[in-house]
Amino acid sequence: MSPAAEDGPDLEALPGGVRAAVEAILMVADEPVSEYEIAAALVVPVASVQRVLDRLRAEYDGVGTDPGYDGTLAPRGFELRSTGAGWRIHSRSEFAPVVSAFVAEGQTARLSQAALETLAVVAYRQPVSRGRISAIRGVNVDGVVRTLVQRGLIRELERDGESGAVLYGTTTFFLEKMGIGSLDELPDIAPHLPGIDQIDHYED
Amino acid sequence: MSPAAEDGPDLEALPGGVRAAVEAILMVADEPVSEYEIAAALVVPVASVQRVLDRLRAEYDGVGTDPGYDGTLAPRGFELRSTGAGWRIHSRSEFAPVVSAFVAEGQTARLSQAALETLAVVAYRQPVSRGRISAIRGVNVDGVVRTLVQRGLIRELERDGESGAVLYGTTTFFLEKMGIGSLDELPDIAPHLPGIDQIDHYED
Amino acid sequence: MHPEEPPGPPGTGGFAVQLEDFAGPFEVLLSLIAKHELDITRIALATVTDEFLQYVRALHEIGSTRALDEASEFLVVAATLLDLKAARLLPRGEVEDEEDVALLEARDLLFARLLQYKAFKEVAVLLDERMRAESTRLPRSVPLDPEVAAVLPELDWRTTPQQFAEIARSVFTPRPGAPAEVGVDHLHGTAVTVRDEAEILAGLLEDGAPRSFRVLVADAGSTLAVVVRFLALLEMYRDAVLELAQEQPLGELTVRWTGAGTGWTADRLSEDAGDAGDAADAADPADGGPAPHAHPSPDAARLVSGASA
Repeated sequence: MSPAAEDGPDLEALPGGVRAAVEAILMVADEPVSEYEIAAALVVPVASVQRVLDRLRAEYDGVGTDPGYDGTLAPRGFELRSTGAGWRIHSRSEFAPVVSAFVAEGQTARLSQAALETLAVVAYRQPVSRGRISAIRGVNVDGVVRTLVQRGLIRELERDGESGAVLYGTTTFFLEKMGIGSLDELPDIAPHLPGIDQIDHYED
Repeated sequence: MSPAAEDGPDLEALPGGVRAAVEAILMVADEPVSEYEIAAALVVPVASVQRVLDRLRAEYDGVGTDPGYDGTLAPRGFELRSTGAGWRIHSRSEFAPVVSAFVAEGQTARLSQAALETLAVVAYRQPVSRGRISAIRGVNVDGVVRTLVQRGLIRELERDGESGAVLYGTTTFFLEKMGIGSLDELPDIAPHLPGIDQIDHYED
Repeated sequence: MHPEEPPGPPGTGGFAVQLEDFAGPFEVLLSLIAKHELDITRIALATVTDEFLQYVRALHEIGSTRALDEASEFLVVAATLLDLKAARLLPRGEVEDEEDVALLEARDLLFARLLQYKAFKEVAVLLDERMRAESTRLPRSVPLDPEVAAVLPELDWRTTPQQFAEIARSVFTPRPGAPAEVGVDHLHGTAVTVRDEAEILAGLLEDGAPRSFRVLVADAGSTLAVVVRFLALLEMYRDAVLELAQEQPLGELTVRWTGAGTGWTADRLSEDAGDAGDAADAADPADGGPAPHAHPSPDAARLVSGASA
């Protein structure tokens, strides 16, 4: 990194400044983030990040912090929560029933054929990336993989060292559902299935 | 659904009302969501949801909609985008450099030149068969078409009644990646294509 | 795409194509046209054509596995060039017989194809820009809170390990039906080889008497054969076994055999006319994945028309 780059991005030149930069991170981070991580990414003091976080939390809760504003701020539908692991944006807890109705809508108790096939690929080829599952199944599997993770049947294991892609594997919940003690007990599928070698080839 | 349930949750009693309820749903959605789905979950008219979404989008962009507020609203670090696939919260484009480190499944690999050209042919000529794409590009496109299907950008639509050839078209995922509401918003190809009438005439 | 390969084949006179982004024969053709600043709608493509053939040949000589070795691609381009060459001989507006009309249409078709390809190439750039700009907005996609996830209907699992293995087996078994469609729309007509046509020409001319091109193609039978026979003529001229004379532009083309005693045979042509068949197992360079071959592996110099569709 060049010395110039160490100054970090010119946040004041960006719309919304540091506040917006912190929001941007919080909005898309897929796990809780600490104020230290945010400070490091933005190259600003931890104390400023802490101040921004406190202010955002209050703002989302409808507590006005803008001195020039007399009106009442309505709370937003999301809130900023801090746990030991860090900060994360959640749906506001009062809306849990609404959110649940939305999430449960269209969900069925049984897995679709597409989900079963994807699960089979993960079970027999783990650790495996989404790209590779897609290559084997010939279709985009992002949605199905999400469903299987939500269902607790598969989980993110690690990242591939080379490509950085997230690798998936099955869970103990999956073993429970299958009624087996370990993956070794999965029935053999013919090891010399034509095409398995070719499939390796499709990898991206 | 029982008549009672049709009344839905009493949103006005919740902090932030319908606006916050819509936000709460957007927070948990892991793919684009339509105004119809939101309206169904909240049991409110689609038109109200549409109004709320438009207002939220403006608000996040820093365009004030609160009549009691004179101050200048700063844009938030996130934005609400509407594409053909639906509505979804994104980090604001300007913050991409600071945000990407916090997202496990980073940027997807760029498409090759061959894939882009094939995608362009499918986008503008759909429904279109592989044979016809080959004829336009002057190369065999089977491998590229397979890649595009795997990446979820195009899909098999139907079979041509006459030739029985599989016809391909773009997906809503493609619209999402392009950030457009419908295929009508694709850049106009006409200026690039002198004498398109003639070409149509010669094709097949 | 093929970073291990040299940036360009040797001996092509500094001709540079965007090989990293190589996307097919039309691509090469277009970059040649651009290099010579030729208007694509004009017929003056002779230079381009010759350079292109050289390029193909050079690629072959260095044993490149690049796109042009792909049989189907070579066929389409070869046919395109043949027709471009043939079309150049025709006077504008002079359409007296059926063959002329066919060739004129072939020429228009080829220009239309190149123009069309160019247009799609241009909008592909726009799509790329748009998608790249869009990818700077990262979508929110976070795991559900446990309390929300708890509302999902309880999983109703009825699959036995044996059934599960059966599903796995079916997924890993290549689907046979999938690539059934063979992209032959652009390939049309019977195979006509330069070598065979050259042999016929040699036979017709061996007595040393001059003959007009019109006479030489009188028995050709199809536009395709006329075109291929014309290319054979060019190849033989290159080998210096023919003398060509044309009194005036667009006038009668007279051909005379001068190859007596040179030991020339038509077999020589197949050696350097761009052998496409031996690389039929090369991977599809377009996306890096293996492509099942939709086209039959052709003989070395077999040319199938892309213009008679």
